[in-house]
Amino acid sequence: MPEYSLISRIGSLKLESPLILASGILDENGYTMKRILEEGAAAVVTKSIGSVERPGFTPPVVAEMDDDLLNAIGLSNPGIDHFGGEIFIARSIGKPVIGSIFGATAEEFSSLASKMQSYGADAVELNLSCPHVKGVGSEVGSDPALVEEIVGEVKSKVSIPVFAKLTPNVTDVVAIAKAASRADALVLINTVRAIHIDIYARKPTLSNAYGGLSGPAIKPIGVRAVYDVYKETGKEIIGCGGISGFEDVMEYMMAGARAVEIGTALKTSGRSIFDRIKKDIISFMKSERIESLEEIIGAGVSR
Amino acid sequence: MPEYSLISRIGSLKLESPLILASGILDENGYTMKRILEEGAAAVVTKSIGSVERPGFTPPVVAEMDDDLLNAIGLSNPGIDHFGGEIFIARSIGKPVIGSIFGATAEEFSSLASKMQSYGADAVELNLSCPHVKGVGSEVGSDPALVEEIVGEVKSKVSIPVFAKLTPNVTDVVAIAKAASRADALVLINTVRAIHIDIYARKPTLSNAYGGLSGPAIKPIGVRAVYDVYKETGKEIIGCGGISGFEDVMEYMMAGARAVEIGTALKTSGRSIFDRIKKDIISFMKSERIESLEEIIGAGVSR
Amino acid sequence: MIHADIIRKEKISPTVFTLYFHWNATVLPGQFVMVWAPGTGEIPMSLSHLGKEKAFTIKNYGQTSDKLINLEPGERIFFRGPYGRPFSASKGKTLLIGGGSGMASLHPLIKIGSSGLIAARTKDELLFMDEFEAGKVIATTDDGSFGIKGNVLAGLKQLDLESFDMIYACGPEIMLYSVYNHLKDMKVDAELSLERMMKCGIGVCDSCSINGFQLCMDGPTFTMDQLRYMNEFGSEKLTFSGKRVKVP
Amino acid sequence: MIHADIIRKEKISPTVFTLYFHWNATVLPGQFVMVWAPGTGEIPMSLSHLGKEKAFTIKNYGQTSDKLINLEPGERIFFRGPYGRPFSASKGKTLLIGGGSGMASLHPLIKIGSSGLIAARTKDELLFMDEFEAGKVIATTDDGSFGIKGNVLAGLKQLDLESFDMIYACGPEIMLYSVYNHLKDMKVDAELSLERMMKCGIGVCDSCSINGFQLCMDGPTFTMDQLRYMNEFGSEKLTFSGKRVKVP
Ligand SMILES: Cc1cc2nc3c(=O)[nH]c(=O)nc-3n(C[C@H](O)[C@H](O)[C@H](O)COP(=O)(O)OP(=O)(O)OC[C@H]3O[C@@H](n4cnc5c(N)ncnc54)[C@H](O)[C@@H]3O)c2cc1C
Ligand SMILES: Cc1cc2nc3c(=O)[nH]c(=O)nc-3n(C[C@H](O)[C@H](O)[C@H](O)COP(=O)(O)OP(=O)(O)OC[C@H]3O[C@@H](n4cnc5c(N)ncnc54)[C@H](O)[C@@H]3O)c2cc1C
Ligand SMILES: Cc1cc2nc3c(=O)[nH]c(=O)nc-3n(C[C@H](O)[C@H](O)[C@H](O)COP(=O)(O)O)c2cc1C
Ligand SMILES: Cc1cc2nc3c(=O)[nH]c(=O)nc-3n(C[C@H](O)[C@H](O)[C@H](O)COP(=O)(O)O)c2cc1C
Ligand code: FES
Ligand code: FES
Repeated sequence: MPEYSLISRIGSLKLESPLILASGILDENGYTMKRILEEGAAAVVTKSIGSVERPGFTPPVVAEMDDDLLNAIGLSNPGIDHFGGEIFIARSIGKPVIGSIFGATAEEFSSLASKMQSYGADAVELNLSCPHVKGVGSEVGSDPALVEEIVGEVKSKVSIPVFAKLTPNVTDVVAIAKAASRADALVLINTVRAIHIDIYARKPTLSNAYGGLSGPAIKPIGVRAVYDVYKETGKEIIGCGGISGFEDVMEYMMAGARAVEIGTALKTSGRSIFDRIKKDIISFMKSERIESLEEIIGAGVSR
Repeated sequence: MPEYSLISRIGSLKLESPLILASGILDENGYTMKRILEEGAAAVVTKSIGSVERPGFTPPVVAEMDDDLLNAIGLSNPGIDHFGGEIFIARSIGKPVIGSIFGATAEEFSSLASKMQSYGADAVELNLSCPHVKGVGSEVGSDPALVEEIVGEVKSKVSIPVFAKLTPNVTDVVAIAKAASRADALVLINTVRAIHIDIYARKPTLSNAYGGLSGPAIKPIGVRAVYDVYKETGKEIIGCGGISGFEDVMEYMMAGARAVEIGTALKTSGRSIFDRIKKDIISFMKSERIESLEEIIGAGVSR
Repeated sequence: MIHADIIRKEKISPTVFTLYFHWNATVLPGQFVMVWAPGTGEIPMSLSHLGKEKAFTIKNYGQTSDKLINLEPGERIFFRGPYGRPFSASKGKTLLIGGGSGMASLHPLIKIGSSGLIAARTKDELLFMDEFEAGKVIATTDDGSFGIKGNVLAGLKQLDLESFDMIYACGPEIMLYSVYNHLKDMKVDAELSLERMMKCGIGVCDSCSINGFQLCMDGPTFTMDQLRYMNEFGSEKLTFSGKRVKVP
Repeated sequence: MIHADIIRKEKISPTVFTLYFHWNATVLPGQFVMVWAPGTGEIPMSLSHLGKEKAFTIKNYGQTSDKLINLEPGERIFFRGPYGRPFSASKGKTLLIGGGSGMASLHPLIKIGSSGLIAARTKDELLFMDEFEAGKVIATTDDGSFGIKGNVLAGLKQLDLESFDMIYACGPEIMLYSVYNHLKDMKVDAELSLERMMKCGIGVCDSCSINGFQLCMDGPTFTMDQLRYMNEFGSEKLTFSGKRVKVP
């Protein structure tokens, strides 16, 4: 009987499984990240950190819609200079911690990336895709020239792997992916721009009105983005969006992802989701006679 | 006690309620449209008709995902010259029939629109937004200059109201809406580009791989598009996407829609959905002391 | 999609095969599924066997059916469903009228005591004849190679139709329309299972509709009373592209 | 969001109001909801009354609480929940230790026979004192305007704490930390309801976390045994922006 190994590789990063905690969910406090790593995640991505402290938006910052979630946290963060301690706590267990950063210019991104590297982050993820904050996030991430400049600048400044997280809120995600091609891997997708109105209050539920939709609703959109970019660029991809079970992980991998990030499902399934999915993937590999996950990466893409 | 009237107006079209059957769902056969009008829809939009007969894609053309649906019917249609009979049958009950058309050029659209008018269609809806067919649909609908040309050309050729149906698969829906501003109303949104892979077949479920996502999953995306376009342009809007209950209709109207189109929910709720929602809207108007639906159009938009 | 492995395959005529598989679901006679041959197509298919072991009985008609009947035991089939309104259950004397592969959908209704009238172009295409009790089944063939020479009407004329408590029929529309016309002024209860183009199976695409009814949801079985109000029945239908044409 | 109309409003101190409403749901003592004042903000709030008539007891603290206490009967409130782990039910002799508006969350636990220790800055801020039986409740005020002058410790020292079967406490973290330290080597069962910044209430934003536990899901109530392993308790927490600061 073969050994079923879940070991995954993204750029030069080696992971014990393809399952990573997504940015922005339970990853502001170092102790929380540490606990999630202890309880089964192969790596965590920190929440997105900027150059200066930002309070983010006033609550309501989330609206639950069954298992889906609309959020406009507003990139609340303590500023990069106050985040080293959290990375230090999170890394104490010895698994990879990926530092997510956001900014408006190539210089800002590269300075943030250098600081993340100096804190010991094992990779850096460029958030080019937050859908609800003006001037950063998806406004940056829908401009191919700027994306190219940011990725190039960061790559020239740090030695740790660089992941570029892209937004689905564009006409042509492949064009943006090509612009980001110097990244070691692409992360697809961030949330989808959306609104919920409370009809009894006659007001948008989120204080910011606009938010980002996550959860099962966006899975087919994420799978499409991964499929598209894998087919057209062949780049290494981390899939993200609406994953809550092993089927979703397998689907993303067959669309071309080498690993995945899981966020919103933590809300419904709790931290045990990582261990549950790992077990289920192994059962699937057994019954489908898959010896290595490498076999299925992109296996569902018709060329 | 006030009379609760659901009468709605879009352009010069008067509707007994704001509830319209969306294009592509149960509207290929004239008898089906007639029956849906008899059973409660205020109007129907025909499936999108082109210049020549098109078989569309080979099944599987739909994939069910709980209450959501992924489809790539592929604009199958008999060609405009064979569609007059269906419109004739559908119109026999005396309610408005809106002819949906698709094409690649302004000339094609305007010739189709003229034929729809000659068949007696009460309005024409320009499908600028089908997400899964190359060369027509959303490829056309994401080019502002072409959108402007098509809408202008059609407006100059027909006297019936012209609705432009836009795609959410663009970076900036407001820019497209502005390009379409000569239309009497905008229809927002068509389906969202998506993929589903069957992990046991290791193949996309749809024969075309890419499809359009509809149903509850896309409602927050549709509401966002309506909100955005209403806020930025003030145009008359027909909301569409994921509507299955009166709450959804009220939400779209508070975001700025004057009427709505309902598609996928027919699958789960059947044709009785129109009558059920009408009853529920009236109860809501009573308990929320709304005398006319005009009061709530755009009421949830913060300016 | 549901998937299952083929456990057995039987050739029951030169062009018709039965594929057996395990599927733990309740399916009623007359219901159907959409069967997917990845890379080829997806087509509506009745279940000819409804026990713990289920089966499709498939006629080699074109691309997708051909792909399916060429699958071997151990290979995987994909389908979704069950869909549609089943034949209504009925006690008493029943007559099954099947034309061509329409017998597949009637097969689960064959019981001790059921009578059958099977119509086909030629002897080879008469399905499931030997599952009826001796003397309980008659056949018609267009070419006279077996049974009565002629179409279904020739068979109908030989039967005391009003003696049956329920008649179930399935086959090409032209045949069903003959059955309908022959029965419509008689005192008989009958349900006919129609065929139309089916793309979605779930009541959205409208390709299977007949006078506002969707075969995939409201049918494929209809009662005589329902058919009475359908002027498209036996007369017009839409093609794969949605073009209105005469029923052949 | 759930919505309800305010049916009654009571001023129970110069800065604290109780708003009553109907909500047909089971909420257990210690659980909370996120209350939304459209256009202003959304804040975590315990329910002080849990019968068919439910209520919030709200201290005027800042923007959102101010907006809420200025609502009048007939106006609408919005909230979502209930969230969080309730206090565990317990039989026997119970002591409730409340600081400031922390008494709101303990209020549903006041029963015949319960004892209370209420701590506040000044007399006016002592909540729900008269709901305890005479002789069963003691108070401390920082300014000595009522009861014992001093903080909660001064009160704790007056009680035979090991005589209680269960102690429930709720209030500012600094007070709870004193309570914890005072009790930690005693033979007593206690549950403390903590307060942290809460943005989501549903376990995603991490703003309410303490040593990897989310107050909104795993808390806000914690047992003495859980608190023993929390080095952030009484020591550090994250601000609204996520900056690590000392607990005041
Ligand atoms: C409710 C129902 C139950 C059926 N049960 C059986 C059965 O048990 N056994 C059996 O042998 N046949 C059955 N049929 C008929 C069977 O579906 C057709 O023979 C089959 O669709 C032919 O497809 P093909 O790809 O082999 O042929 P092709 O001619 O290659 O088909 C061309 C295209 O047309 C489509 N197509 C052709 N006919 C139909 C149709 N009737 N409905 C939908 N799409 C069609 C196919 O999807 C294909 O893409 C049933 C049909 C219906 C409606
Ligand atoms: C589980 C729990 C139960 C509570 N129950 C009660 C109760 O029953 N009665 C009562 O009076 N108070 C209660 N509180 C405290 C109450 O939530 C705060 O007083 C309130 O958040 C202050 O908000 P504000 O907008 O009025 O003040 P501001 O100072 O204007 O608040 C500024 C911002 O900070 C946020 N904020 C401030 N404090 C908190 C906090 N603790 N959590 C989350 N966000 C905060 C607000 O959302 C606001 O946007 C409870 C707190 C928690 C965690
Ligand atoms: C509450 C919340 C906060 C988020 N914050 C961030 C963030 O700071 N940076 C980022 O790149 N993505 C952020 N995201 C997006 C997620 O990382 C992820 O891309 C998205 O939620 C889709 O995955 P999911 O459906 O598994 O949640 C956030 C998502 C949620 C729900
Ligand atoms: C099966 C199917 C076919 C469709 N065909 C068309 C079409 O021909 N033309 C068009 O403009 N929209 C078409 N649509 C999109 C719908 O009209 C509608 O915009 C979309 O489904 C979102 O609404 P819903 O969630 O209520 O279904 C189709 C949708 C479905 C599900
Ligand atoms: S097959 Fe699509 S409506 Fe029946
Ligand atoms: S309040 Fe967001 S995790 Fe607890």
